[in-house]
Amino acid sequence: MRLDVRYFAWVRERVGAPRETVETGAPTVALLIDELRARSEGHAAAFADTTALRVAVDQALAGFDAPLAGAREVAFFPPMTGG
Amino acid sequence: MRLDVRYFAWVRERVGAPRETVETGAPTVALLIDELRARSEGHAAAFADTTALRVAVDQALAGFDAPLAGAREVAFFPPMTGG
Amino acid sequence: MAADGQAGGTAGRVRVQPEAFDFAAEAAAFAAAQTGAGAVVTFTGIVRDDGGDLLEMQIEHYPGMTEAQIGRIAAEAAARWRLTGLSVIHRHGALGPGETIMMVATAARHRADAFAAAEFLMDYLKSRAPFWKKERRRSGAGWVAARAEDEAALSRW
Amino acid sequence: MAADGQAGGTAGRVRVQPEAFDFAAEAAAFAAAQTGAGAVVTFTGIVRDDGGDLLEMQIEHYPGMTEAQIGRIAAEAAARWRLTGLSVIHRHGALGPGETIMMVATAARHRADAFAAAEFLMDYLKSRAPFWKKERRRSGAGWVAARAEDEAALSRW
Repeated sequence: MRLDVRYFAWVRERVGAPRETVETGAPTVALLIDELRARSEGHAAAFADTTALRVAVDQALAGFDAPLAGAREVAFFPPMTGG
Repeated sequence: MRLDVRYFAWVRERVGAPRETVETGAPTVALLIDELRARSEGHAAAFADTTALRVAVDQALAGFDAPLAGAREVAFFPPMTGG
Repeated sequence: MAADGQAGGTAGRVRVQPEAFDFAAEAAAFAAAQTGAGAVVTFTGIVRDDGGDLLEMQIEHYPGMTEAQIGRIAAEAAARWRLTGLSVIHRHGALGPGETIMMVATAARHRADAFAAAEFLMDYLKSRAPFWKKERRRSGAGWVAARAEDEAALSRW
Repeated sequence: MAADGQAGGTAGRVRVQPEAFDFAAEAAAFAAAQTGAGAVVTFTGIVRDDGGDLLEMQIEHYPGMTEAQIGRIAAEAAARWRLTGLSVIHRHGALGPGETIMMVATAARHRADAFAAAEFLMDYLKSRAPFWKKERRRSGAGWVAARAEDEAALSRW
């Protein structure tokens, strides 16, 4: 499965890129994170504390246990500060 | 004691005047009302149901038991509908 | 502007007037006058036309007491919440459908204070400021009755 | 106006854009577009200058998801309260102290609906719309942390 993975705010800064395409068989967001962590020191730093992270699957907020079957885009970011 | 008595909204319409000056010795608002009621049929209609009325003494909201000693102006009106 | 009554100071600006006012211009001037505000809330009351039934709304008030009473309400709001400013404008006289009756504006560092103060001001202006509305409708004329829920709203403060 | 995203319909108008906007003009246009409204509430968020310490605020967002997510929040507000209309405008990009970040406007027959919907929209925009703020200050740069009370505010709805 080919996934478009996007990063925002300090997650983007730690990873060092706003997006990347990954080839993965991870069935859930949590297992995708385990794969991403191994990509670089920056990724490891970005995913060091997942309680500080929020996730969107195909542009809708999702949990870490969300399935990835059929998904095209997954995004990771800190808690939002709109308004 | 000379009091300026003022009426607003439907109280004014029933009394038939926006204000009048009365000479009274009434020690409280409630006893002033008893005197005003006797002035005319219009007054009697205006004061028929005092639960529908609100009172201000010297331009501050007051209760029916408020003392009138030293007061210069008493006003009667229905519940307010501002905003 | 020949305002009937105007009051400034720490509790904010209060105006009671028969003239129409430009809500947008007032809101912009209010926001521009704030220092340190992160949040501005405005409330505007408009004469509902009720599908063409309403012809005119006449707002009677108690000159002198109106300004004093709104001033007390504004001072209470300024004491309860951390505001950088507040403003109240309320018209009296004859208004047509769609016309702006009044507005309240509040500003604060944080939105919770600005929202709470605006709602407090509106609840008290509704039931504790000496205004009375008479409606002239195609179906007849009559004084607007106070609503039980408006009186009940005061109990939350 | 070269808005990035725009959406209309019964849930209201949503705009996400880098351009500055005139809060007062938007509020006036919103109010003028209402039918049957007796109450209009606006909320405006402003970049606080914090005594000159703040130099610039950069607002990052998630194009596409931002519009979709605000649309969901607006639809929820439209379903929960009796509104005649609602509007959300939110900027992204670089903003200076005193600039308007965003505004929400709601209109309803009665003030309680307009106030509740505006507060609901603000609470959800704060914590559920994909925006992130980075501040550049004299004392250094950093991402604005989400506040625990903003997350807690959601539980009241």
